[in-house]
Amino acid sequence: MTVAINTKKMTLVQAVTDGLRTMLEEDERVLLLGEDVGVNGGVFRATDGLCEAFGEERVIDTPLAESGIVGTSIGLAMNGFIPIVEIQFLGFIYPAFNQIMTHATRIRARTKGRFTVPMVIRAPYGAGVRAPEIHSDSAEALFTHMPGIKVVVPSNPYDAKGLLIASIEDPDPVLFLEPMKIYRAGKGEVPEGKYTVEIGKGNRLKEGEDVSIFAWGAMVKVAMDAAEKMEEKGVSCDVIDLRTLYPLDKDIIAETVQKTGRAVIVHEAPLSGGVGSDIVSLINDTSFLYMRAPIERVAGFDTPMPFFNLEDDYIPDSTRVQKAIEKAVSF
Amino acid sequence: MTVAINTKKMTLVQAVTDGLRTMLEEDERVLLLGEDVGVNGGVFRATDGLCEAFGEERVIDTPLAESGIVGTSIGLAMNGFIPIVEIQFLGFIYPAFNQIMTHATRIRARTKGRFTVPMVIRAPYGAGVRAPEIHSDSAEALFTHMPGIKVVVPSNPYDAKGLLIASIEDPDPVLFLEPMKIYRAGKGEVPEGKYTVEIGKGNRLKEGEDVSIFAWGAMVKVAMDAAEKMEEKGVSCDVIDLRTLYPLDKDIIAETVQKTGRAVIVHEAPLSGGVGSDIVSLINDTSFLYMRAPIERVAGFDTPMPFFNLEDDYIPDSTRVQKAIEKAVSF
Amino acid sequence: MNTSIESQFPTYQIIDGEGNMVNDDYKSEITEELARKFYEKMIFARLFDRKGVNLQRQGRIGTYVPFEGQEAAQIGSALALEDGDWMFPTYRDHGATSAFGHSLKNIFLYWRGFIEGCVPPEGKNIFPPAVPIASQILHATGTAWADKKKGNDRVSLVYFGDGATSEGDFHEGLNFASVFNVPAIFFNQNNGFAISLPINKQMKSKTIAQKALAYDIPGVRVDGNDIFAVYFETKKAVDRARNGEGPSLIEALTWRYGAHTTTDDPTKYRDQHESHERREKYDPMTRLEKFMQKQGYWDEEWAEEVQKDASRRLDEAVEEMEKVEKSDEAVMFDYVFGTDVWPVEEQKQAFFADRSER
Amino acid sequence: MNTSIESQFPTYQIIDGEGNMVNDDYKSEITEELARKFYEKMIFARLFDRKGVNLQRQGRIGTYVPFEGQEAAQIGSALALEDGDWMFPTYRDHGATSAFGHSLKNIFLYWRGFIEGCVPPEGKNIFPPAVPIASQILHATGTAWADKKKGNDRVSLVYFGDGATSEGDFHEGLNFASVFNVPAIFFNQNNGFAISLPINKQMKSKTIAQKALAYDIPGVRVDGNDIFAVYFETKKAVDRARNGEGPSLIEALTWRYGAHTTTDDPTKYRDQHESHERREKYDPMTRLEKFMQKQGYWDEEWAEEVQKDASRRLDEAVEEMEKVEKSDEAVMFDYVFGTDVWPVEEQKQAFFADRSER
Ligand SMILES: Cc1ncc(C[n+]2csc(CCOP(=O)(O)OP(=O)(O)O)c2C)c(N)n1
Ligand SMILES: Cc1ncc(C[n+]2csc(CCOP(=O)(O)OP(=O)(O)O)c2C)c(N)n1
Ligand SMILES: [Mg+2]
Ligand SMILES: [Mg+2]
Repeated sequence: MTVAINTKKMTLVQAVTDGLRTMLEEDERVLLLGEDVGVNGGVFRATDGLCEAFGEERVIDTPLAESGIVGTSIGLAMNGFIPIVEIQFLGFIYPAFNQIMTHATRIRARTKGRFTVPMVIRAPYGAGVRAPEIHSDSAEALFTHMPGIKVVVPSNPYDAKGLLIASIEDPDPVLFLEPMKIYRAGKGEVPEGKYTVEIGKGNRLKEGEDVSIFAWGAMVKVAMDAAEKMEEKGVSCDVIDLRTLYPLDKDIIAETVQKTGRAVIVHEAPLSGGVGSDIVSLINDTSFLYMRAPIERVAGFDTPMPFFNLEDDYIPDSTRVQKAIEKAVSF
Repeated sequence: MTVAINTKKMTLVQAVTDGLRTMLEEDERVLLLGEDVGVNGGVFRATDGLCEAFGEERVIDTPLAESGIVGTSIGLAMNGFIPIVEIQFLGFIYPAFNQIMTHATRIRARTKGRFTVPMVIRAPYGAGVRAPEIHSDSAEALFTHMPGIKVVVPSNPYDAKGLLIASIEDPDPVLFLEPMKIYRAGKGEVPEGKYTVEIGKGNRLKEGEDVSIFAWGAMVKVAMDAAEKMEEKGVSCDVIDLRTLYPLDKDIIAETVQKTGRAVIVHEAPLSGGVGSDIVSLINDTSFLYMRAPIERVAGFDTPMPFFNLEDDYIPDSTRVQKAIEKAVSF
Repeated sequence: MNTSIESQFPTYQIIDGEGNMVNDDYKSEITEELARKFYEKMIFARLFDRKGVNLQRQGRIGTYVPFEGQEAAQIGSALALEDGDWMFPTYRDHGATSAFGHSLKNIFLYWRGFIEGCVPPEGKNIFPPAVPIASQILHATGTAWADKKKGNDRVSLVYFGDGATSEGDFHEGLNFASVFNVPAIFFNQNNGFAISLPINKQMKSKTIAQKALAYDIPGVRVDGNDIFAVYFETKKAVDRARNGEGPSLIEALTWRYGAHTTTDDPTKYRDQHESHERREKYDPMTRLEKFMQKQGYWDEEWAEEVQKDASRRLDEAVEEMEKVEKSDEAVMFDYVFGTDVWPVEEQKQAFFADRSER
Repeated sequence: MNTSIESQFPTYQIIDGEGNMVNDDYKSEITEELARKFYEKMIFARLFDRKGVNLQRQGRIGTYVPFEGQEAAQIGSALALEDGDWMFPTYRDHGATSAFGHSLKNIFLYWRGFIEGCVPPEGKNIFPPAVPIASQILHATGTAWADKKKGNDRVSLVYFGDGATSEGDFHEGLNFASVFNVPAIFFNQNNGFAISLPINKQMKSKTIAQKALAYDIPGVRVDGNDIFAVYFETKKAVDRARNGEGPSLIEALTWRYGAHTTTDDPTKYRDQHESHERREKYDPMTRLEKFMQKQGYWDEEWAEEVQKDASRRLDEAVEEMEKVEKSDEAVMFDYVFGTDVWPVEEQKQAFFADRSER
């Protein structure tokens, strides 16, 4: 049986808006909260039109206080609502760190499930839009080390909507990171209405035999570009968009490296302590005997994200990834 | 030429006090700040007697506000002082996360060195003293992923004083983690006066051939115990106390695993995203061809530190480490 | 102008230290029945607290946080709530939580290191004790906001200490509550110390109540050792909240006689003499007794009965608590997520495999 | 009692919208020389700002944050400081920083994405623009505290907006400053909006000045478009701080005519009509001009000269800025630590090795 599903072409940020709208319609417990998310529709327009459509009781402009936003949303979540919180840029999540680390993520565990915090924290993240300082942080690894929260990063419009809806329906806190560099980098087909993309599952974007490439968010495009260039040189790449950073898709990671015996991981965050190291560990745990070369990590540097005239020097680019692939295959 | 150095037997926490006292005497720019560090001498007595000795202008009881303590200390540091901040327990550092992540660690980089933040943040950390919730967190990996700060963890009185003094003399922020489980677990010889232990250097505690064991803080004892038990079974262990978690001692890590071809890493923090993964990555980067078995990580679980009746179940113990060693050597 | 701000926040009192009724605001509502109810709950709380300290001394529980001296503040405010309302205690508020219907066994289990200490009886909206200071103020603002959105008349009351007012979350919570006009009661127990820090080093303002001015919400100061003052002022705030008139800040002046926790030594930072004096002059129990005696409400036999009953219930709770030897280790893993998450599942399996081999 | 709290904080004004002196408090100090100095700095700031907006439109710099309308608040306060004092600006305070001696080239470079934008000229204690809202309030408290400890008479002045008052750091900063009685001036530019959020959704209190009551420090409200009011009230606070009398909070009522940043569209959230009206009625430049005219201080030729000079200096700065094509990539690595740290060094080497191969 085939079901006709209507789709629309939209950008990643439009897909986010569409996902929010779908769930605001679907479930009256859903609330949006954040700075400038209401009348203004968000600084990236991710909540454009939603306040008009659903009213100020459901799409809420809050005072400028991240701990306040997350902390009060914890209360809302414990008492019957599903708050979707927007942190204006991921670099402004740090004032809310205590509320996330000691409460949002622990309340279920602390109370044997008596109180729970179904909540999504959305935040644009990463560099590449010539933004001022602190606006371009890639801090996902701070949250993958935090028990009790899932971390999700879409790389295209379809996944953005499907993963967002899955995150809203998840019974626990989910950090939903939106790569702002690709917010409007082309459109993709997005189904109307409600659908989900499963949290915790990676996505094979390209089938290949020689080397496995792992990326997420805005780095997926960079990885794909490098893979295509390397194909021209006769290197066949298996490209995995991880999509969820906690829990990682262990199966797809093991499966691909056991096939290729080689791996390159690409991320924008600083190398040390990055999610890349966790992937290396998983490969070590699952596939030691299969590996034919050291795993290459292409990442940001152990430095703060530089001022934007240097951001292109900081962000991994296709050339760096190609070199890493070459290194891996020529080991 | 030999120099006679007077030493005294003291506990780890006494060594911390001694280090603080030494530097308060040595350098009038040094200040201590924190909750209950003054008249009360700190909840663990780490600052005992210092307020009496150096006065309230130098050993300062602050209001109960971690962001306030770190944030104002940044100002003090930029304007000529060397603040040593005590966070009462590492689990209470999160309210100060924004000040550490976006300011303390970035001010040198942001201003090309025009302003700097020589500052030490001390915090008791880890489980094992039957403390209430949140008091037993091991959150070191949140800071090893933060460009601009060093992370230091002593495991014995001698190192505690020497590393603390090195941290105070370091021109940049240092997070100095004090494993509270071993604050008073036996005494060691500690030289009088000023000496330093170099930041960034691990310490080989036991020489061995079959497997390398890495640990820090309170886990060093656990690792040593397991190593000794395994020696009895004929497995020879090279035990490394890493002492600094950022920057890791790459040389000693590479050197030992290239000798043994096997590694076991022990830490108390949750497995995923832990510093263990970074060590795995370093081994991958430096010693791929030497490894004869997958690296074993013995760590806390991906769960919040449980209530204390279960804390011994959470913390890696000698048996778990022994099993990991067996697994590594029998691979 | 600023210098006399505290004169706008006089300390509200109904019964003075000698048990005299110093104002008639609630005269008709102050009945023998009410006084007896207060007494029952307060003496229970006091005995509870002494039991807690003793259990710790005997090594039957871990660190314990005593509240003797703060019974009137806790009981008076707790009794102003109704079932279905939300309570957010600190680690020092077992007087309040037990009066509001928490399980005694579970409260003791908290200090014995068991997660069950965080779980209130079904139907009771009592949050686990807040450990990170002031963080719970935001949660209470959130639950109050939720109830407002649902259109019911539940309120949320949150406890916090004088030290907690220095944290950013105190500020953000009161501002959110004020802006969204939520039914929250911010109940401050000003016991003069945050561990070793006296209040005059915590803040320069002479009152905590005046901090309400920053948010344009009502702020009052009450004698926290006068259970009538506490009860009726809290009730007023609760009623206002129920009627959609928004949040309030209440500062209850009180004192802890004991240590900050059982691991703390108060002689290091405060003159214990003052504690003794305060007990003599202002003790909330003594004051209530004196008042009842003066009003002819006092009945020695009844009081003994009440105390006996309290002791019996406490002994039972302790017995129940001590039956709990060890948690099932599975609780470490089973409540991290509401769904299966493989690293947690895998670690759980590895854990039990290891245990079964030992 | 709470309801009239704002009446205790009237808006202080010296020159009204028509350029009339409405009070004589500082009559003798208001000289032609002072008025001219103000005019020079303010017109410079306005031209600076328009240059910034234009450069952004032409793609010669990135996002820019305009402040037109806030010149009196920024210049009046900045001129109350002395060399050696500390200034902590937000991203909107180039008027203040340039008046206080920052390098024009560097300020422009900030918006062109260069780290040099954070580096003030040698000897100028100007901190980089604070991006995380309110966080800089604590730094200013800290530098002020340091100067107090050193026993010198330097003060620290920190700028922040109406929105910033909601953050916990605002609260913690003012409390620390109050408790340790440090020479800090908390200078709030209340421009009525935090991006799109109007102040009545940011807080329920009618003034920001009244928040000083929570900390028992002086709080005043000034007409932020009246440079005389701003200057003399700031000077008063600065003098108090220098004399060891502690911190103050100043609320300067002002308005930004333009967008929040050049990427923002204010018509989405506010009636631009109000901006036009405000410009007509309250513009700080026009007001100063009118005042000077009424006092006979105005000289058309002089004013033209001043503007020409300003334009020339701005053009020079822009030219200088545009000479800077790209940072040396080494700056990414070289200032993370003051010592060699191998991962950074190794990454730097790998970076340049890669670059040299391209
Ligand atoms: C964020 C945070 N910082 C520090 C602590 C350690 N601590 C526990 S209780 C306490 C003092 C609290 O004082 P107060 O708010 O007056 O409450 P009281 O204990 O007097 O009831 C401190 C500093 C903590 N629990 N949380
Ligand atoms: C911690 C933090 N949260 C959010 C932001 C995003 N942001 C930048 S400016 C701004 C509004 C600030 O308003 P206000 O304090 O009134 O200053 P103004 O821009 O009006 O000068 C916001 C929300 C930020 N920079 N930092
Ligand atoms: Mg207290
Ligand atoms: Mg504003």
